[in-house]
Amino acid sequence: MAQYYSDMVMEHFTNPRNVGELEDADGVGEIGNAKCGDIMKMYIKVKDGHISDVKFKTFGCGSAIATSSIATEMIKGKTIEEALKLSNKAVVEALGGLPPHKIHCSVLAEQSIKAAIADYYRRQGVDPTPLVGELHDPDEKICEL
Amino acid sequence: MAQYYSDMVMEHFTNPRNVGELEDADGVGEIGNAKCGDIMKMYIKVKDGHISDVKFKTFGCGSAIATSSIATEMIKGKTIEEALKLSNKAVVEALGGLPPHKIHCSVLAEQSIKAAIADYYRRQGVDPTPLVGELHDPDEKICEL
Amino acid sequence: MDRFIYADNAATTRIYPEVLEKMMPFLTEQYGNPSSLYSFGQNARQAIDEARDTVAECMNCRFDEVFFTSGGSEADNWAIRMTAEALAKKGKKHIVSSVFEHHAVLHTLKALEKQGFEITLLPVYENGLVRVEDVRNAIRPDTSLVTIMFANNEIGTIQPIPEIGAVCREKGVLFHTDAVQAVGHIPVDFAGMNIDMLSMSAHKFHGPKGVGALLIRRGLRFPSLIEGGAQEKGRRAGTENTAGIVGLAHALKMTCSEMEKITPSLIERRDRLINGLLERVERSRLNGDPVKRLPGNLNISFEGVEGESLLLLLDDKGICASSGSACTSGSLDPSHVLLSIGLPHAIAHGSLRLTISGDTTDEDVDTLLEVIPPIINRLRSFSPVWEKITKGEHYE
Amino acid sequence: MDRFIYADNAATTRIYPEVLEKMMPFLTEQYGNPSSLYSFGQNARQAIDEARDTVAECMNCRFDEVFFTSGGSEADNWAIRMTAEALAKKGKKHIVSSVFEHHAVLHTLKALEKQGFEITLLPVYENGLVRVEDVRNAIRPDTSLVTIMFANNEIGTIQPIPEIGAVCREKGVLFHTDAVQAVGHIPVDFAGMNIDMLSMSAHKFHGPKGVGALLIRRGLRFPSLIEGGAQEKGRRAGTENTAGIVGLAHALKMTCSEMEKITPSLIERRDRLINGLLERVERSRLNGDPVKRLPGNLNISFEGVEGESLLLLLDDKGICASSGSACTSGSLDPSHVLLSIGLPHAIAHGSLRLTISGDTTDEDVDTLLEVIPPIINRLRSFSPVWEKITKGEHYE
Ligand SMILES: Cc1ncc(COP(=O)(O)O)c(C=O)c1O
Ligand SMILES: Cc1ncc(COP(=O)(O)O)c(C=O)c1O
Repeated sequence: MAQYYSDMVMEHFTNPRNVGELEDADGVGEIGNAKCGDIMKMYIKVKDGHISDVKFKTFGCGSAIATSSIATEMIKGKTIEEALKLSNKAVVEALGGLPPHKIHCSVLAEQSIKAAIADYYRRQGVDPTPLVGELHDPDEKICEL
Repeated sequence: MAQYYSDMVMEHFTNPRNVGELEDADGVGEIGNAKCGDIMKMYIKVKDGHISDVKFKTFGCGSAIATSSIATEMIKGKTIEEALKLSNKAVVEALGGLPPHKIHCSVLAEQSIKAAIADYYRRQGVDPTPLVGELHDPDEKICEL
Repeated sequence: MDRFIYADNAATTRIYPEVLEKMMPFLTEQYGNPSSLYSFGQNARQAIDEARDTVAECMNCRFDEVFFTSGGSEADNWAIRMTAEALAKKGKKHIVSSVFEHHAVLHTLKALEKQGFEITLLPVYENGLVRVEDVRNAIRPDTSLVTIMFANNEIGTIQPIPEIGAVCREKGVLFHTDAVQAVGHIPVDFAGMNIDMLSMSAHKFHGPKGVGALLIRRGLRFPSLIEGGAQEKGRRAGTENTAGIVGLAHALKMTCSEMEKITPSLIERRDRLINGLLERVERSRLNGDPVKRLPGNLNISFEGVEGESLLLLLDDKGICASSGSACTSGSLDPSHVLLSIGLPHAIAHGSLRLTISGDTTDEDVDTLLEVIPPIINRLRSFSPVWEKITKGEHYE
Repeated sequence: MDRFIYADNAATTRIYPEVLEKMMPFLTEQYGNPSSLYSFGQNARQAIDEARDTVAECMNCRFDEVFFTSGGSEADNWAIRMTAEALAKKGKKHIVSSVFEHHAVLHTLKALEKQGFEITLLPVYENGLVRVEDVRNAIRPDTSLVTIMFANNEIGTIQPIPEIGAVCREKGVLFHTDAVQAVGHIPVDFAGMNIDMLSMSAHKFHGPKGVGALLIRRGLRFPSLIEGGAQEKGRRAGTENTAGIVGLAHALKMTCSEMEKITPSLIERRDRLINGLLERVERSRLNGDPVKRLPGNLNISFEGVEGESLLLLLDDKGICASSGSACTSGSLDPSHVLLSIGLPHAIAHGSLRLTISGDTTDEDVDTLLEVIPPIINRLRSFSPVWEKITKGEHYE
């Protein structure tokens, strides 16, 4: 049977990893907008400068859910610095590609992780901007709010 | 097998009656134009005011040949007056109908018979016009000469 | 995959085997060109003539009002663009339509707008119905054409076509209806409904893809969209798709004759699905009028859920369905149809369209009612939107 | 009926059984809409993608240069009308074509002429060939498009396409070629022949009727002829005719790969027919260049005979053929193609086109050579035109 998405996307979509919330999260980030059909919310726990746990909630299409899932896998156990380096491209590659008009989902994943880390820094009393950079919501560009 | 023409047209086309010339014709009429793709030539012999024999030559499509054939059958043995009454409609009916843009073939048949009778009258020293009427070539209307 | 339930009959339908059987000779030994003089070509000509007669009989029109096309989109483009251009010469450059037409209509209108035409798109209100009075009020002295779809492809609402047609007749304005979703599913009467032009597409009623028809009222003349050979009385050029045309006609005949028989059970199953889903899934709503809708169509929005992911999970269970989610349209906005009935974007994204057919069984309905709610629950369980909803936060 | 000889392959061809076999899944169980998300729809999507790749490979173009249509006529109309309208906005309202194009081209040009476009139709001379220098001389600063057919459908002459394309490139003018009669019959190389747009039609190369393609050079943008859904990258709307598209691709693949093998014997049989008929029938002549012609095409005029009656008698013998006679075209003038090469009307009426294929056997050739001359003689025996000819009278 032919599929709209790659096997890897389908695998992460149908069996998403790290789904849910972290009640005692150290940082929470949300990117996207229900109006545009995409919201990603990332919860992280940080221990010794490492992402010790991560969970997500996503409202969105198959690729939004799959990118959230794989992105959490890619940062789990990593240092914050490593997590900040996760690019949307790396997410797309790890999924074996995405249809062109779904690339923004991978940007959502990257940005929502950054948003969670920014939140973590903020809770630590640290200005996140020099460390995390400007956050942006890809939906702002592609969807009329 | 479906056919473009009615059975009767096909019968008269494939087995045309009275084909050929009459060497000693009493009247010969020709209507049509090679440029327009239709010429009918009728030869009649007249005896005691009757069409004792008739033959035709036709250059043209299937319906032109079929109308010539059936028209000769319809006037053979008839009086000149009866032959003059042969209308193109009667020819079309006898053939079980013609496609709309082939109706002019039946007019050719009617007119070529009239032309042959006119020629007969002329040879008798009689002005044919009051008896036969104006002849007209349907091709003149439908084909740019 | 559990079982296969095809619940997307508004997207396309299976070709009935009897239809394919009628087509087969023209895909094999009877390949003659219908324009050819020899009997081998005339066999195809005869088949097309018979198909035209069949369509005329089923649609209550004359055989010389039937013009075969390559589908519904071509029929819509032809009718609208070419009557518009013809009437523009008489100074009539205004067209009335509705906001929730199919893109084959809306994009044609948009192209005309760029050429200087003026377009009025009527609202369809919460129930998804055009109001006859709105049509009347929209018609101006320079209106050339009114084009309103017979039944909507997403929410299945059936428009008051005879009444709109009557207003158009009264006002001396041409009336086209895109009946692609209606033909073969509900009674459509060309002569009896004041229609000047009507589009249909065979694959929506168990015929083949790539063939449709435009019905054009006798005496109504406007240019061809596809110029060339003398096919279709010189109004639609191109070697005739004999197999397709024969298939269209036979599919029309079959669906129109089975319609009366299957409609009641179709409606019953549709309503069991609607009620079952609305009952089982909280914060769900039916889109479009509950009664004035196609017997096989239901369209429900589930808050907090996005349509594409819903479709993928249904696919995983062997269920074919459709959604107005932006993600499935290739565009970035959710369905213009759902927005047109006033749905907020966030809710429009979470819509599910099921379009059932005579093939759909009671067991299929049971399965759908069993399978869909847990999928919704699962998606909601990790939906941040659902989280907001349950917390009573604003989220739209 | 003696035997069945189909010698009208320029009108249409039989679908190869292998082609139909590839189509069958999409006429039966694989009926999903290629635009649907679920795997059942994606199966059809994949088949169309593969078909597009196949076409790209056979035509030496890129897959994203292939746009499926409902046939050759639609492709011609789209390419010509829409580039013309797009370039008119830049003040370019002049189009160059030839006098003997197919009606799908000529009638489109006539419609454009009515809209204020200026059309130059180049002559094709006695041999039925457009001269490259004529194209060069006809191009003006306001010329938008040159459209010249690849091979003529009646007399089979093959035009100097790469050379015409080179002139167009040099002059910065778009070049479209109607290759409906060429594709699958002679080598056609989209990228290598300086072509911007190319029309083809599946039923001319053993594919199904009702499907074709327009190849459009990458980067070249102009409006759609059929607006609507996002199919064909938004450039040709309408639910895809999956079976037809798959059939087109497989037929193209088969004919292109068998071409090299069958062409020599096709030419041999064609020439045996030509020489045999010219020898056996006095006052007959070959129409169109004897060498620069399609391997399967011959077109001969027999003086004193009218084409339609000739076809009917051939039909009676089980032979399918074609003629440029007015009677067979539904029009009243003989073929504009035959007139364009300088044939007098009366002679054009008496033309016979035989178009053979790889199916045509040596025995078929023998039969044709046996059957045709006596039929000519019979028709001449009661032809008043023949009478005039034999008497040396003027008759044209
Ligand atoms: C040269 C040429 N162009 C265009 C066409 C039109 O193709 P179709 O009939 O498939 O639309 C034909 C055949 O009819 C043709 O021979
Ligand atoms: C209402 C409506 N109009 C037009 C069309 C276009 O029909 P087709 O895809 O056959 O061209 C469709 C279906 O796609 C439709 O649902």
